[in-house]
Amino acid sequence: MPLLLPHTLALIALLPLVGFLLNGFFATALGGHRANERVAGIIGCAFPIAAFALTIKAFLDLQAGGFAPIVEPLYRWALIGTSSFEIAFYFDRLSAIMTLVVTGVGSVIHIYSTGYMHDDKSFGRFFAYLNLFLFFMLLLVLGRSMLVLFVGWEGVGLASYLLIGFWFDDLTNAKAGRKAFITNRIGDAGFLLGMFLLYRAFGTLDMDTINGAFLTGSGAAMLVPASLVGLLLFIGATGKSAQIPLYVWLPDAMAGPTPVSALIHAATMVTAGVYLTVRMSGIYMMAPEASQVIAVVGVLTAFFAATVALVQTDIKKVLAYSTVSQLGFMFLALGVGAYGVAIFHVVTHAFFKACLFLGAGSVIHALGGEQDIRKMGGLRTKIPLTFWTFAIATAAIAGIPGLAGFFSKDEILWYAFASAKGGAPWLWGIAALTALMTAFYMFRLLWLTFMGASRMSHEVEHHVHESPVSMTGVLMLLALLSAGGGYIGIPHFLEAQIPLPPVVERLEHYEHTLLIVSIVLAFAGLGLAVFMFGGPTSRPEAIKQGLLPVHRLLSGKYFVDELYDRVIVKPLVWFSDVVLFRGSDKLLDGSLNGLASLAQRSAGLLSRVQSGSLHVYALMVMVGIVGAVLWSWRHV
Amino acid sequence: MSVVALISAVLMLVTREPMRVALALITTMVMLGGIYGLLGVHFIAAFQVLIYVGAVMVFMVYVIMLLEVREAPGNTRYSRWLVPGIAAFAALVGVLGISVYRSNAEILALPGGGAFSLTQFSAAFLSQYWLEFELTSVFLVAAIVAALAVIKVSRRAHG
Amino acid sequence: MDRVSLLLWLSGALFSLGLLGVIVRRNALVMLMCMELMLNGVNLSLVTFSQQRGDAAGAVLVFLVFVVATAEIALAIPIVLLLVRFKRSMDIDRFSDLKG
Amino acid sequence: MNPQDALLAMLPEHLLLGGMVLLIVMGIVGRGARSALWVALGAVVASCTAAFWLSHAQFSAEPFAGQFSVTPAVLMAKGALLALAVPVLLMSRTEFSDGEFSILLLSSLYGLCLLPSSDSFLVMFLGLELLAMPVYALVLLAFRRPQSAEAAFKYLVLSGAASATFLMGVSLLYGATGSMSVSAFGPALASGDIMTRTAVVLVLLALFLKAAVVPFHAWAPDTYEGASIPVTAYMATLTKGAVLLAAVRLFSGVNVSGSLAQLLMVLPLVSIVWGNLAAIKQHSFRRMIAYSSIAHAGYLFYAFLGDADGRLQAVLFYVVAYSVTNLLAFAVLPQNDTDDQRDSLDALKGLYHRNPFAAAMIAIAMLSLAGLPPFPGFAAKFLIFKNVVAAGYTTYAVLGLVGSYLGIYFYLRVIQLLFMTAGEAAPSERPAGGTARVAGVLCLVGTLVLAVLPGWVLGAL
Amino acid sequence: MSEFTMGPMLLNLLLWLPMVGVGLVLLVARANDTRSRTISVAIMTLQFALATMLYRQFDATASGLQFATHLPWIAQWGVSYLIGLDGFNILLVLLTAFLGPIVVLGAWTSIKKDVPLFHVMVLLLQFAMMGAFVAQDLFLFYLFWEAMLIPMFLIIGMWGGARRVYATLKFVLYTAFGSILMLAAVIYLVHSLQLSSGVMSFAFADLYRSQLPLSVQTILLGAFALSFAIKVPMVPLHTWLPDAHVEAPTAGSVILAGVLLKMGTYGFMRLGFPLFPDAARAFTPLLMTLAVVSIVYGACLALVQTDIKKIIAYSSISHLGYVMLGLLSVELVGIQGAIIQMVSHGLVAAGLFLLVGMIYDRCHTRELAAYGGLARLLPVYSVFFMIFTLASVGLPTTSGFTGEFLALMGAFTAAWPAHLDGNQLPLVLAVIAVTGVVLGAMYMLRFALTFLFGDVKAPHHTPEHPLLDLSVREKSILGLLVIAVFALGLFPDGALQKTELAAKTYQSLVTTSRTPAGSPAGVTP
Repeated sequence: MPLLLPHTLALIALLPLVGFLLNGFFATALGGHRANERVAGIIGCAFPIAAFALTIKAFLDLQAGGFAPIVEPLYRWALIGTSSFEIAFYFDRLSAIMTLVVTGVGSVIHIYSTGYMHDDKSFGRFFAYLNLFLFFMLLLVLGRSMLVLFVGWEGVGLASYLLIGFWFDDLTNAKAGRKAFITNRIGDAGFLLGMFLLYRAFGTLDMDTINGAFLTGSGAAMLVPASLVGLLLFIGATGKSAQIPLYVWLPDAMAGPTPVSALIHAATMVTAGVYLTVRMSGIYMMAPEASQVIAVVGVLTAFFAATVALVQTDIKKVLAYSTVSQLGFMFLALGVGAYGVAIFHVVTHAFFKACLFLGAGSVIHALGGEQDIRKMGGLRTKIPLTFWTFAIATAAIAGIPGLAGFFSKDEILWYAFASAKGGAPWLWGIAALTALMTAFYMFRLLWLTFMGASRMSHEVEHHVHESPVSMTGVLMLLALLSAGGGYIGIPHFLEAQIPLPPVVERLEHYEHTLLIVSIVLAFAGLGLAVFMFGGPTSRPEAIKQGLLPVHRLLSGKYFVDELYDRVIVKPLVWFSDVVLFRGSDKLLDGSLNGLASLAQRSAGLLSRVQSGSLHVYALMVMVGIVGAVLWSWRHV
Repeated sequence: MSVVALISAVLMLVTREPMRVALALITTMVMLGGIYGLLGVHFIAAFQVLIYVGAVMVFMVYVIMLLEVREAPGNTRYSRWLVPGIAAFAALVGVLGISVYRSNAEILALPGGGAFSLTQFSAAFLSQYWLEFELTSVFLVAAIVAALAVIKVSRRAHG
Repeated sequence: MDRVSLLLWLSGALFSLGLLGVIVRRNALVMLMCMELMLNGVNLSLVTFSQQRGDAAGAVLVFLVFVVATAEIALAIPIVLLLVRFKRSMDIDRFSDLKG
Repeated sequence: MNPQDALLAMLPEHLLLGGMVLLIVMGIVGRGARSALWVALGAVVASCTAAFWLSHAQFSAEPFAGQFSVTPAVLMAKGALLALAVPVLLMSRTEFSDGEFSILLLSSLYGLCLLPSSDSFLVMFLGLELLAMPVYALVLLAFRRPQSAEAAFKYLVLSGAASATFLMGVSLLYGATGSMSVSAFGPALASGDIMTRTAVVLVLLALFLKAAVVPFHAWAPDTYEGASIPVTAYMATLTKGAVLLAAVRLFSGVNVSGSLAQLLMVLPLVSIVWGNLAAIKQHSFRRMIAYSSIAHAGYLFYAFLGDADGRLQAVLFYVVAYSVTNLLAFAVLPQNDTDDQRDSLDALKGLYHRNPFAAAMIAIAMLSLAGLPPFPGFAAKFLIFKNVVAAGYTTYAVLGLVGSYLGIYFYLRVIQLLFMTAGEAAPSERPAGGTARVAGVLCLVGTLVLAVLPGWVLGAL
Repeated sequence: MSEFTMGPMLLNLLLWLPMVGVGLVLLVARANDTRSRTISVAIMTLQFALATMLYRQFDATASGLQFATHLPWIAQWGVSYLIGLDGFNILLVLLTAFLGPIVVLGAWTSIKKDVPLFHVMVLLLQFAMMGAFVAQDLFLFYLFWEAMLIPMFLIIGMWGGARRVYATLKFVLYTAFGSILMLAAVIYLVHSLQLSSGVMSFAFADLYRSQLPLSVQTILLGAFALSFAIKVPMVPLHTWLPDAHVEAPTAGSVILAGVLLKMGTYGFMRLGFPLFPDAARAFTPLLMTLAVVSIVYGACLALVQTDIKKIIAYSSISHLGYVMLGLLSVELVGIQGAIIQMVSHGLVAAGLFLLVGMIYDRCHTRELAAYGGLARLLPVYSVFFMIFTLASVGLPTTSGFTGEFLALMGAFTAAWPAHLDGNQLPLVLAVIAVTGVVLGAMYMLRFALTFLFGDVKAPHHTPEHPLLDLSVREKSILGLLVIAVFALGLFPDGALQKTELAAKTYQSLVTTSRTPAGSPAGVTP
């Protein structure tokens, strides 16, 4: 590979880090005054864009090399006994796609942010964090060894923690960030165990080696049950990618600035779990049970999240739950062995969900911070650019034919139905129903926000204005991608590396029927939404009254947060505080003090014996003599 | 004779007036002197009578007369520890007695009577034990100095 | 019971009586005399043995005891005088300031 | 018995005696109460050097057959103890102006010297009496408070009882073995005869009484508190050491076993625990030291469980280490007008801020007495318990160590008073007198030597 | 090879330098605060320079002692002045020397009374700790081990908080109890070595050859383990730690957490397990359980503390549990992880205690509830705080990750085969230990949340007299620590290579049975 710089991949990862350091230094040293907002913005955007450029170059190198994986060792982290932990980067078709998405979408969102975060008092800090996130995300997707991947894995968690709590003066934001971090940590614990298990078996953490070993079924791979490893890693994935039961942090994560939601909690970070599973597909191919679990969890997540999204009134919350739902789809695909398809959906989802979030951001920006869709409406005319891009993205996610979402989602449904590796009609059934709901709630969102009459208060309405070009431009670009992204044949691109699962023969002829069905479902959803929200407002109210308990359950998000709080958090704190701290700890301490006071008391006793009376002393002597002599006779 | 010694010794503890106690002690000592005499070590008996009765007890008696301290009337004779004391005393006597009685040292079986004369004694004393003789003198010197010191102190305390 | 044992009994008894005296009598002078009694008891046994043995060592020790006893009395008497001077009493129970 | 031997063998004693005589003459001539101290000091130093020199010259002789003999080891022991007497004399300067103190101290030292080299009970008896008798007077001598008389009386009566017990034992032993020689004691230990057994025990208990081992310790706290600083120092260190040397002399060459060994385990163990516990609540410094000395008597008698050949070394090393640090504490103790103030622990509150040197010295002394490394007290304890373990009494070694743990608290309490408690000086408080401070420095040097070069010291002993 | 002839001299210099400092302070700075500060910081820095020099010269490939000095000291007992460096102590020596100047600088302004004495004590403590690490002779080790108590006793007792006397007495009496039993064990061990082999020696190397029946090993290890477990401290012997930490002055806490606690784990690694391998194997289930209990227990308690110093104190208990876990795994990875975790905890806990001390100097309260929104008020302070928090949570790229990751990995790799053999306990424990990672995040982030975020709230902070952010001095010492933390997190390899041989030695010592032939425990499972 003559064109390859010695350390292109390292450079890709490190450029954002430089950006972070520079911005971080300025932000803390100079307190991030407006004066250097320009500087911060330029620094913040330049490095990601450069990274994107380099990625393209690396991709060309990869192509030039006939898509032979590029391995780029950096340095040895540790050598213990015979097993060495290398810091090395690995660039193949999969990581190429992910890197492109991350740097590409990342860059545009940076640009968007310069407009969105304008006049924020810690502008510099924001870009520092954003760059930090990119750095870790790139480590995650470029790492060769699970160690590097894990570094990125936890790193993005940190970045998301910092960014969710970015406006930390409001404690709820900080709390949301903490929730995200800790929930992720729970997943990471599983991830760690999986990693240890693999290390135990192979003495290394290089993922290509491990995959190969599992695929060829070589000796070491037999030491550990693939399903166990698969499940442990999947626990990690559920944390990062917001699957049942660990999805609870994602909706709260919306507390962060909207670009963050777009970049981290829609486009890139949350798909890390999917990436991990695909990366480790070697294991999952050997672990049908684990795959089954993944499929089920995925489809259930998709379904439940969609149901919750039906009734949300916060624009970002709707998008958040839809993200969870879409991630569910991806895991469904993974579960049935359609890894390429999952990645395909990752990409398309990155495009349209980013577009949706940024659009939402633009709306919020326009309304000066308002997020409640019940207080919106009729924005179509006021901010047309935002509207049109938003509409396209909505159509895409709803699966309107021809748009990006349509292709990827349709393939998922198809493999859920027909894959020889765990595909099943009932999976398809739930997934299809979910697709219907997706279309419905997305168009509901679109209608309530942009269509109909305005429900805004006057002064808000007065200030409404279209966002600056830095934002709208990005929106248009993303809208374009969400429209055309579906024509990139990612599954087939990846097939060379990760084959798609075979299809059960007797089901093959259903393919077109299902295609029709899913198209019908998409339009059904659209129609339903228009029917309900296009007409008089009394109509949704009536239905709501009709299904009140259901509505309460859904708007209460099945009360999962409350459940966790009651069942896990509160008991833990109570146990620590009452049982351990006030209980055993005090007990241990008390017993010691008891001994001490015992010594004190005995001291008092002894000094009372020393009564000062000569008689007593003499008596003691006499008794002592008698006793001693008698004792000494014992062996006579 | 030994019986008398014992009784008068007991009397020592029973009588209240220090003077009477002194007298009882003197009796005991004289009796012991007698015993020594019977045992045939006459010079020890002589020492006993001369030094103890002659010197020590006279001194003692003199002191008693010197300070005619009126003891508070009533039962101030015994300390609170009379009963345990007596118990321990009984035990001690028993212990010592048994250790003599149950012992099988040949000496107790010896006929004895191998009494030795003053000449033997003094010969031994001045040949074999003359170190002790010297040391005794040192000891007495020290004792005198000590006594003087104490008296000096009591004078200082007085004035 | 032969003579030696008897005398040893006696000496033991005198010794113990002396100690008992220290325990039960409250008069300082009486205590001193009781100490003398102890020493006398010891002397008795010493004399007995040395007479039994027919060798002078015991007697010499007795002699030393005389000397020591005398000296001790010579030293003890002034101390007692001192005590009496403070508390106008020879009752040893009054002298228990040092304790604890 | 050639006179030259007699002269050399008893050279230390002779020098002490010479000092006494000289002092008495000066006393009679009635001049030089000032210089009395220096004369005594000269005598002690001279006899100490003599002892060291003789022991260095490997001198050993038996001038009085069966009565008195010296060996290099014994001479070394004498020398060491005499050396310890130097600081005592130095610190006495502030308390005693007149000559009696010196004379009495010298005579007591004379008795001390007799003990380790006595071959017959007669000499040992005289030694014990000569050791103790002047101390009765000394207790009274610095007559600061009426309690001194009481203290002296208690000491006199109980140690009189001790002498009587000792004699009783001796006489029974004499009856059983027909010999007054100390060497008869060793075999008697093993004898099955009940009278012998009683005799041995009585002798042992008499030593316990003199060394203040529970339950024969009761005189010590009262007497120490009633006495004056230098005398307490003397009693706590040298007298105890001398008694222990006498015990070593008695047990020389014998490994104890059977019920005797049990006595030697149990009573010392009890006194370790007793002393360390009772010391916790004291308010008088001297009384606290008394209890600590009771505990230390316990450790010292532990040494008798060990093998015979290492015993003298262990005991002597312990006595030296313990005495040096003890004297260190006494030497730097600040002066006060009333004895109570000088003696009370409360007077030590916040001493560090008034007199850092004294505070530091006392702290070092306390830590060493507590047996915490790197101070000499630790090495000494280590040696003793090492011997005990080597003799196979591991359990008792552990118990003894745990007992010594109980002691740590009250030593630390003193340090806490010195450094961590706020307190203001009594109006009359003055730093210790010049000579006393010299004594302190001497002891400090000794402490450091023992701490840094224990190997060298052990080699010398 | 001149440096290898120089080496021993350098090591001795390194060890005795603090005593020189003590002498200097006593001579020229008895009454001069600033001068005493300067002297001790100069001495400490010099010592650190020496330590780094030795670290660089240390030959990772050479087995056995390096820069060793061996002089007979108490020949009668076979005690010798034997010091030297090897993989066991090299990192800890470096850590101790590194923290030295940081401690002094950290206490620059916060110690106001009796400054010279304070520095004397700190120097003495430094001497004792350094000695305990470099000692290669059991007697010498015990000497230093005990000698550490005294300066610490005074540091807490004289410059501590309100209940300082109680805390310091508790600390000393608690630790002294362990040491007493250890002393008994030492005596017995040496004695039995002499009986069996005729060698009268306290040198570790000789003691490693001692042959003892399992029963004896068990008792002796019990004594040693008690003493070490108190120092570590392992639950349930930990109750002295919170009090000591809370009452100690900042410098005291830093030394305590930074170095003193490592003594316990170092003791286990250097003496406890290698001296009595068979008993160690017998103890492993118990100790491993205790280690995991400590991890969880400490974390849970840290979760509910309202005193900011106590949070860190309990977190120490939790973190040292990982060290024990790694040591007990007897897997190379685990051992190496344990060593790194020791150093890492030294750095992180030191940093956190310094930070807490700095805020305490400004606001004079340790109540967590009294604070809030410091990130807005003291940005630089908060950045440092965040970094150390994350290091304590064990976030990758920080030293905390390296330690925890390797230690846990060791525990797990050791547990898996046991699980396959049907012994589930190690696996269960390893899994529980991993959950400690979550708990760690919970309590530290709770701390950070209330401390840094939300509405601005700080005692003694008024608009006209706002709290001052970190001074240059504070920034620089924290900066040093941060550099070390990241260095150990990103490039642990160098350090690991230095300790590799020691870890292997430990492994072989612990895994080979040393019961005298014929005794039942002779066969190793």
